[in-house]
Amino acid sequence: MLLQVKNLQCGYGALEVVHGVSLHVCTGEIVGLLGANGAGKSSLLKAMVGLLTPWHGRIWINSRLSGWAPAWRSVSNSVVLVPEGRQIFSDMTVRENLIMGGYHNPDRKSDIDIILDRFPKLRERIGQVAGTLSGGEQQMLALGRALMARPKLLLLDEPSMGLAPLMVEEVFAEILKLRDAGVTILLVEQNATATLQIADRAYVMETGRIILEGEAADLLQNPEVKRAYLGKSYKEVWE
Amino acid sequence: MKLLEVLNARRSFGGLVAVDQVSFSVFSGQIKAMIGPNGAGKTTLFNIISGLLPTETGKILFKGKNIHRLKPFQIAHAGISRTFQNPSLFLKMSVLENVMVGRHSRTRWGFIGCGLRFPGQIREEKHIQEAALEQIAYVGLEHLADSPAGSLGFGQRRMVELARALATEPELLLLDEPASGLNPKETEDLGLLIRKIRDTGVTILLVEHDMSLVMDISDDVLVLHNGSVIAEGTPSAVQDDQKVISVYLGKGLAHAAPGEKSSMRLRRP
Amino acid sequence: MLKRLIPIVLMAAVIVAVQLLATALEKEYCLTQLTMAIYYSMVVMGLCLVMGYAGQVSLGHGAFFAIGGYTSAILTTRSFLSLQDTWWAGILKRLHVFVLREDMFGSPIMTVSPWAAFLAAMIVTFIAAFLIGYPALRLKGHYLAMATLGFAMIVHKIVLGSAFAGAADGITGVPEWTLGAGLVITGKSVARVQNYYLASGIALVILILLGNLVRSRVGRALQAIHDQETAANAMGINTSAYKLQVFIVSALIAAIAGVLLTHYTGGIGPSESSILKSVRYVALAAAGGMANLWSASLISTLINYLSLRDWFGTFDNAVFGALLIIIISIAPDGPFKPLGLWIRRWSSLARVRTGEKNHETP
Amino acid sequence: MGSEILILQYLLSGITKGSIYAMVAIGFNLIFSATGVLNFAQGEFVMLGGMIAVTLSFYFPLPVAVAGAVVIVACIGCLLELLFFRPLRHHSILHMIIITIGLSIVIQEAALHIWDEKVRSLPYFTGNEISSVKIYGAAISPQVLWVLGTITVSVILLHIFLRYTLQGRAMRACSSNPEAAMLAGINISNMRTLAFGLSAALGALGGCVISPITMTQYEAGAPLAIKGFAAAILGGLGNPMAAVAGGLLIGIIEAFSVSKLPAAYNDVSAFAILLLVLFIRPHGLFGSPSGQGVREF
Amino acid sequence: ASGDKNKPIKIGAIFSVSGPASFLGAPEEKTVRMLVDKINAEGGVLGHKVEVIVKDSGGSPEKAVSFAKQLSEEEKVLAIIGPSTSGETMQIKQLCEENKMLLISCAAAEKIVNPVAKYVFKTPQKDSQAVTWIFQTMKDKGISKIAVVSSNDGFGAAGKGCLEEMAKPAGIEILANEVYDKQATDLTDILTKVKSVAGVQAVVNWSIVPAQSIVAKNMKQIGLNVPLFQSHGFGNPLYAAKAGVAAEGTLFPAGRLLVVDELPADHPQKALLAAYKKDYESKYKEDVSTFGGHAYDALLVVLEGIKKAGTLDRDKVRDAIENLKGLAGTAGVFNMTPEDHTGLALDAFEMLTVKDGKFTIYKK
Ligand SMILES: Nc1ncnc2c1ncn2[C@@H]1O[C@H](COP(=O)(O)OP(=O)(O)OP(=O)(O)O)[C@@H](O)[C@H]1O
Ligand SMILES: Nc1ncnc2c1ncn2[C@@H]1O[C@H](COP(=O)(O)OP(=O)(O)OP(=O)(O)O)[C@@H](O)[C@H]1O
Ligand SMILES: [Mg+2]
Ligand SMILES: [Mg+2]
Repeated sequence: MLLQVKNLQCGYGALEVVHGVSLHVCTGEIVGLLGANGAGKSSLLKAMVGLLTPWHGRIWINSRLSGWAPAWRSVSNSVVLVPEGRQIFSDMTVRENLIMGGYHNPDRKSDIDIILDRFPKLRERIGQVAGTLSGGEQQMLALGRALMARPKLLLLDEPSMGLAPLMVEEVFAEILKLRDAGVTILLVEQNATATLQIADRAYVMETGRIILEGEAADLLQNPEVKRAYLGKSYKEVWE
Repeated sequence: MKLLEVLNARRSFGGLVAVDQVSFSVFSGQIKAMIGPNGAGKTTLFNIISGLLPTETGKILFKGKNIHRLKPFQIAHAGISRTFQNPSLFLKMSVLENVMVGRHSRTRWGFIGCGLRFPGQIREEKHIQEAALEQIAYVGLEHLADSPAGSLGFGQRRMVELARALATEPELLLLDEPASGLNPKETEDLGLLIRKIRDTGVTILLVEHDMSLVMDISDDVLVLHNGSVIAEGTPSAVQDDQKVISVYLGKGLAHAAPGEKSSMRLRRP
Repeated sequence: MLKRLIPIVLMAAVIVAVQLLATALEKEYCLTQLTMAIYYSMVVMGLCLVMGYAGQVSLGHGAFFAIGGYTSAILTTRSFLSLQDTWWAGILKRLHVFVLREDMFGSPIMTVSPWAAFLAAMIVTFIAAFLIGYPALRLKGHYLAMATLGFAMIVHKIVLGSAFAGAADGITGVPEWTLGAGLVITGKSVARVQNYYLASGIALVILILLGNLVRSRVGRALQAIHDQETAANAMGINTSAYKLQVFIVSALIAAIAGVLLTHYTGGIGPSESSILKSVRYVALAAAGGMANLWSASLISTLINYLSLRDWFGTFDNAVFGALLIIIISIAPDGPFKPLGLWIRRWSSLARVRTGEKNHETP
Repeated sequence: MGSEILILQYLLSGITKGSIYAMVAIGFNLIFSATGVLNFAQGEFVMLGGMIAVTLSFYFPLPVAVAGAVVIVACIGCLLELLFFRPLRHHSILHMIIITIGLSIVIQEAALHIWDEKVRSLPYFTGNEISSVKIYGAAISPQVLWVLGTITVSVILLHIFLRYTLQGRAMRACSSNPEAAMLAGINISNMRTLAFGLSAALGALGGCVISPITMTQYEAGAPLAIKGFAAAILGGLGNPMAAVAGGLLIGIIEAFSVSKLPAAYNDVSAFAILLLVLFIRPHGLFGSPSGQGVREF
Repeated sequence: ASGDKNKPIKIGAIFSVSGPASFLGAPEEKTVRMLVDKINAEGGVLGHKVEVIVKDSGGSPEKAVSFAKQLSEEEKVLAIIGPSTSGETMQIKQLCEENKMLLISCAAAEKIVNPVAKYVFKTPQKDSQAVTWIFQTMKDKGISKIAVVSSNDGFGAAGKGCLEEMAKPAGIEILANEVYDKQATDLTDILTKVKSVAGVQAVVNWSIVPAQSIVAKNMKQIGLNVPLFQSHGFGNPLYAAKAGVAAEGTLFPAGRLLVVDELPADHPQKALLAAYKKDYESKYKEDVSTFGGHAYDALLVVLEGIKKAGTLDRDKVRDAIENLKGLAGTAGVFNMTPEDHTGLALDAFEMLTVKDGKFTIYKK
């Protein structure tokens, strides 16, 4: 088991937003994490990498207890978070952003090329100051930067947000490829349909608690999930 | 009636032409969607219309008057309001205060009046608060009115932004990716809300990547690519346009209904 | 409404209590330094508005204090006796703009009256604040800080290098200022209590006005500018006009404090315009929590008071620096905020505890 | 004295002053690049460097004294960061700046009580009080050449460090977006310590080389910090070369303003020009509009 | 009338022990503390112990005002000595006059005692006398065209005014007149300007700040090889030391404290100066300077006044001080009159020069 979380509670100031969550991710899996706005998904991910100190509960990564280490440690455990809202280094160039992603990676030079091959759009903008990229470009950069660290466990917080449909498709394809390349992925997404299609398992969170979990395919058929998260495809609406 | 008319707008950054001779119009009472790949120049165009960036050529006509030399706040006064792609709420203020700021352009007391608390100013303040609360209720966030905006989740912020924009009583509302960060169910609710807003007489120009929303609510779709318009028309016409499919829609996921076969190619063998 | 009145009434009560206590303990002389400290804290209040609410850092407020003080000092001490016979001096005399009086050594002089000088000081400050604020407020962050600091530097050097401002010696012999209704701003010990109430009264009025302002449409606009200037602009706020207006308002408050203190101490020296002074005001505003008018004015009154009473001797600056570090490290929002927060946290902690128990029995 | 020589002499005199400001400005820039904080205590590092070197020079030869001072002040810089900045959580940039103001005052007072109010200075590195190098008839103290040399070397090294080395880029990343830097695995606390140490060392080195020219006193730091700040801003924050250009420019403006205006106003002209430049170019001569110094606190 | 013998004589002192004028205030404070200890050890004055309350103004006038009020209204001191700078003194001159508080300033500017305020005295020599000495020496050397540079503090401004006023009558022409910042770190630009003016035969520098040594150095560095005259503010061996070889030959008027060894044994100041120098240097391990001497004199004047008046009544003490005659202090021999509240004659000065890094009396 690559990641295990038991009875985790955390929050901001005096406000608790995650009330005792337990979940696990096995090596080689894609695990989806769904939930409405403000359910506490992002907070949970932050706690896993140490950006948020857990108040209670435990986190094991690679069967080693963690969770109280500072956030910069998580990268050396090969756990990398792609945070919500991109968080790129906005006054550095695209190339420098990528280099920073590979801060702990001795092969960062050659890895940059691999990343640029994956995201040709970034190659076009390689010398541009990252803060001036379009929203979608920034999202790609954030993903590329995370990959530079050669993560074993990749925590993705809404990677498809703000991306054009074609790009969403590409990002999801990319996630699958990454899994094939041996990266384990915990995916937080609003695009529940697509998530459940590519994930092996999934959890559903509501107001700080896990309310459902199971095989992705099962959840896809679950009427409750369908009603609350899947909505209708636009084709359906149109026709 | 043409509410907004963009004529030959152009904007470049260094060597990059982000918006290139774009012309289009928005008619009163419409919901018009603007779509296009990442980096196509949609946000830049919004910035031009709302006065944050000057256009290098051409004109922006709002109700027949050229507004392209006006400052953003003057454009807000004229009746155009917007939301931002990255929600930019006033994070240190409460949700209520955020929306109250939206009333700014429709109120008038200045430094002296506010300092001395003239009776008229007190009355106005009360009106501002009532109107703001109404808007908050409209987007369904009454329970959060007093929480600081900085403590909201991403999706909630979008809603507050929408309420704030509505508080300016705009005639034209520009929405930059209002559904990003919302799940499909919430997106559907948003669609209903946008329709409701339109029904109160507000014209809406919308940038969105979520096709379910775009196809659901828009009357007219404009497709931008590399800064130029490549297609314009009804949603159904646009989604069958080969060019649009190839640069923007793709044919995989986006078209997929849940459980549909074509999407299963993504699954591991 | 009532909630707004509570701090005001409380403050007024404290002001009266301090005076009664000082008189009862026969330490009335303490009120002298307290009065001076209150005048200084008025600058901090204005700065709070600019920095805490509108988010514009000004390292130049000492200069506005000095502009106010110097303008009124120059006009009320320079003798225009040689102009006495011109027709317009006659008119001005009739209008009480010029007054005849005796200087320290008994020779007759004709100077501008304090009221007219005050008016002139306000006009000069307004012009200066406009001229520097208009272009400077396009700047942001460190660049704005530097521009205001540069302005303060220029004022300081002009004051130091100009004979009309008394160069390094400053100006002395500034007369008392009869406000009318028996009120006089003067450093004479007989009027000590009166002047203490005058100073605290004016300070309280400024506090109330600023308090009203920040809790209004204008205050929200300023905070919005602070948080997200672009968004504020797009919401219909004329950001540059607001920034300029708030800058001018706070400059005027600083200048008022300068005029008052100059009449109170009977003189002004170039150290009032020094960079150190300007930086000190900023630091005091920050120590008070920046966006917290009450606590900033209390803190700055207290610290200035202790310093003016030579509590720390040669360690005065060291203590100021140390206090600054401690306050900012421990209570960045001002020392009064944590108090409230602790109370709230205690109550919510209690709630969390009971919540915990609930979880353990699923 | 011919007018060309005169002009040259003013120029050299401007360079003398300017090099001093530039030396301080470089240190400003480094901490700024790493943390976004404008360190008001930078002048104090310069003062401490001079004071400690003078004290050490009673016991050791000059090079050892200078090296010793640089090391000690670097340690002080690190220590200050560890004691006063590391424990801070969720503090805004402005708060940190205010803390540096507090530190600057405290360090100054500490120096007053450790040493005293007297001026001190190191001996001239080459030559003595009256020796000068003649350039086309104009004269300049050889110590100025030492200062210029030190600046050149530091700037080149710094530029390479910040733009082309991993650690240097990481330093910039920390100021650009601390949370993201942390997620990339950068220990931002250590980076900040490093930045404080480095810029303290730079300041101290500056304090040593300028000490023979300017002399050192417990109060010498603050005026230097103001000019250094002005130089860094004039050049545009975030770029050590721009800082040097800014420093030299201010020095030269001051020198030439003396030739036309009463000398009492030379600061006035320097700052007036600084303001003008800022009003025309709100991010300094060479700064980028998206740079961090433009961001509000 | 001296009342309760246990009650000490309270004297207030306002010095800028720290801050930009600390090079004045610090030795002043040290001197006063030393002197008070000595006097009390010897039994005090009129049987009373002497208590000095020292306030550190940091050089700010507003603090000086606050402290002056504090000292007179709360501490009810008999007299105030200090402040160190003329700016601060001017700010409290009127205050002391109104409150009938005796003030013995340690600042030099002439306007402190001119016009005369009844309760205000000062101990440093007058600028005009220093200028007289300088111009006399220039005449002897055949110099008639000079440049003046001065610092932008009270001392510099007062001296500059004095030089300008007295030049014409003395037949001296000022060709260049520049003011520099008191915190200046380099002055080559100003001196270049001086050098560019044809015909300058000597430079007069008027300041008390450390920049005096910079003037000396920079003149030599840019090859401005004319005699350098300094004011009596150069009276601190440290400044000569900091200028090193550049200080050689500098001419300046000063009290005799710095050349006490050269004085004849029967000189009225010799014993006092020698004792002060010895005590100070052995107690504080630093060179004595004329600045500390001003505080010495101020305290001396007050105590002598008390002794002479035989009472602690302030007005009587004031009257006594106004009539002090032949009182030897560090700056010279004081002969106060109602018109002259400094009481030092031209002979309080001696023209000094720097030779081999040491101060010595200048001989033509
Ligand atoms: N910095 C913060 N300070 C205080 N409260 C916060 C902060 N960040 C988030 N919260 C609160 O924590 C709760 C959970 O937020 P979180 O961002 O984890 O939700 P989420 O599930 O990721 O939502 P979304 O889908 O909108 O991203 C929200 O109600 C929010 O109000
Ligand atoms: N300030 C700027 N400086 C340089 N380039 C810029 C700037 N702003 C935008 N660009 C570039 O202009 C192009 C258009 O950007 P814009 O933000 O308008 O795209 P968009 O259509 O909104 O994309 P998305 O859907 O990803 O948000 C992008 O390639 C972007 O990199
Ligand atoms: Mg989230
Ligand atoms: Mg966009």
